Amino acid sequence: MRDVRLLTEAFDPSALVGAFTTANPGLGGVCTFVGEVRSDTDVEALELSHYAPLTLPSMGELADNAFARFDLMGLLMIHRVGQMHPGDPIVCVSAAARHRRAAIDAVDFCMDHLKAAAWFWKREKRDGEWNWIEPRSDDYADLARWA
Amino acid sequence: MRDVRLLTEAFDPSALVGAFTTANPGLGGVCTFVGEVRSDTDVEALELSHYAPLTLPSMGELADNAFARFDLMGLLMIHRVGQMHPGDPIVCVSAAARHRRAAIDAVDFCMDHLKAAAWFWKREKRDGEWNWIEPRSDDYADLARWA
Amino acid sequence: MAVTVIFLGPLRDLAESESIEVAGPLNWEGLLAAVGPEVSDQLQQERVNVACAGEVLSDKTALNAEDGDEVALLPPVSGG
Amino acid sequence: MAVTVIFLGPLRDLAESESIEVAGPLNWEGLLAAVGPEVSDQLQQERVNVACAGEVLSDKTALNAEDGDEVALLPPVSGG
Repeated sequence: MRDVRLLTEAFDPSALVGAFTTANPGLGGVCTFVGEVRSDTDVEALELSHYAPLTLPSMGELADNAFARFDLMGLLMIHRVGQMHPGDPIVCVSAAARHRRAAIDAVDFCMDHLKAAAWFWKREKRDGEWNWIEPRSDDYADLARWA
Repeated sequence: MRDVRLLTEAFDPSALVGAFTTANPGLGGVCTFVGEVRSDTDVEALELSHYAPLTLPSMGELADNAFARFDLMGLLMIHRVGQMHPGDPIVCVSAAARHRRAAIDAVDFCMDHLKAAAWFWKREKRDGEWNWIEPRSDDYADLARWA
Repeated sequence: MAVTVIFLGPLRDLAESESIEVAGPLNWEGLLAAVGPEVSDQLQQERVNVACAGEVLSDKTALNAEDGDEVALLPPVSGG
Repeated sequence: MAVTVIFLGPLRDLAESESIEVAGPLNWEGLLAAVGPEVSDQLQQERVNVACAGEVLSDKTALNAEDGDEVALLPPVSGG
């Protein structure tokens, strides 16, 4: 079961992951990562923009690569675009597999690529001013682990 | 938020993870692994036994080690004991952190230790006969990554 | 019909525009001339990519856009 | 009161019992003698641990259980 989506509205990760788990009978394990807009900072809002002709197709390729690389039964990959507020889910990746290593590694792999190699641009609003965010050097280092 | 439990009855991971996520405001990401009794094999039932004076205390130590090793905001660690059937959740580990790497690595770390270094013994029933399961060599190799 | 040049992410602020229309055909030199000096400086950095008609170019200096094509200027990404 | 010896996991099948009572004090040699030859063979393997009074012994051959203590024989584990 493969479910890759770009959403413009708020979503409920637990509902999506629940349906995804049910849709993969026989699994040994499911690993899920949910990223949210942090609320412990002075960020008032976060905006993610994308480029429609590339972004969703590249997420599909990323899913294909994860299926090719790991022994998966299913992969769910959801990414928000648009304006979000502290506490809102931004991204949800869930992988179902017979063995836990494939599920955990696939989530790790997809998150590293979504962070630093997918067609998204992020800016955040502090004190009423918008600033663009570049990937942290940690994000590039994480990505390099899979090369 | 730290929640470590040994359960003798069936549980709903999504309800626990939902409550856990809510209990950690300000998080950047939550990683969750749920292990279930596989249903694609001819296993009729699975039984996990434990040794009460050691098992829960050792899970608590494992949680302490995860907090010491990773920059976590919260950790949920739930393990079933008793008899289970295909599709039943066995284990659920969820980690909340400011950054995804800590959350993902903490789940990976806890699962490797629960699999091969916690006081559980597993047997499965096939064709009406119970057989004890030892960790796979993969499980020992996974564990050795953290040494 | 013309070539539409789209500015993504922080390039949008530099260009003070979401997109511009340029008469085709449009090559690399024409693109640099069309986008203004600030975006042109960015474009010449390795970390900025260019897509034409929905395909990221492996060599952006080989750009060859026809009227009707969309050319996207893609600065370093930050998702998740 | 005596020492209670608990058999965990597959050792339970070998011992054909969940536990036995042995008069204290109980040392390593006494334990090996008390559990029967099959469990005794297993016990002498490095991968089998022994706990006494809720503590896993770093050197199981230094066992020194008193009446009232619980001694647990812990074969290789398999959780999750």
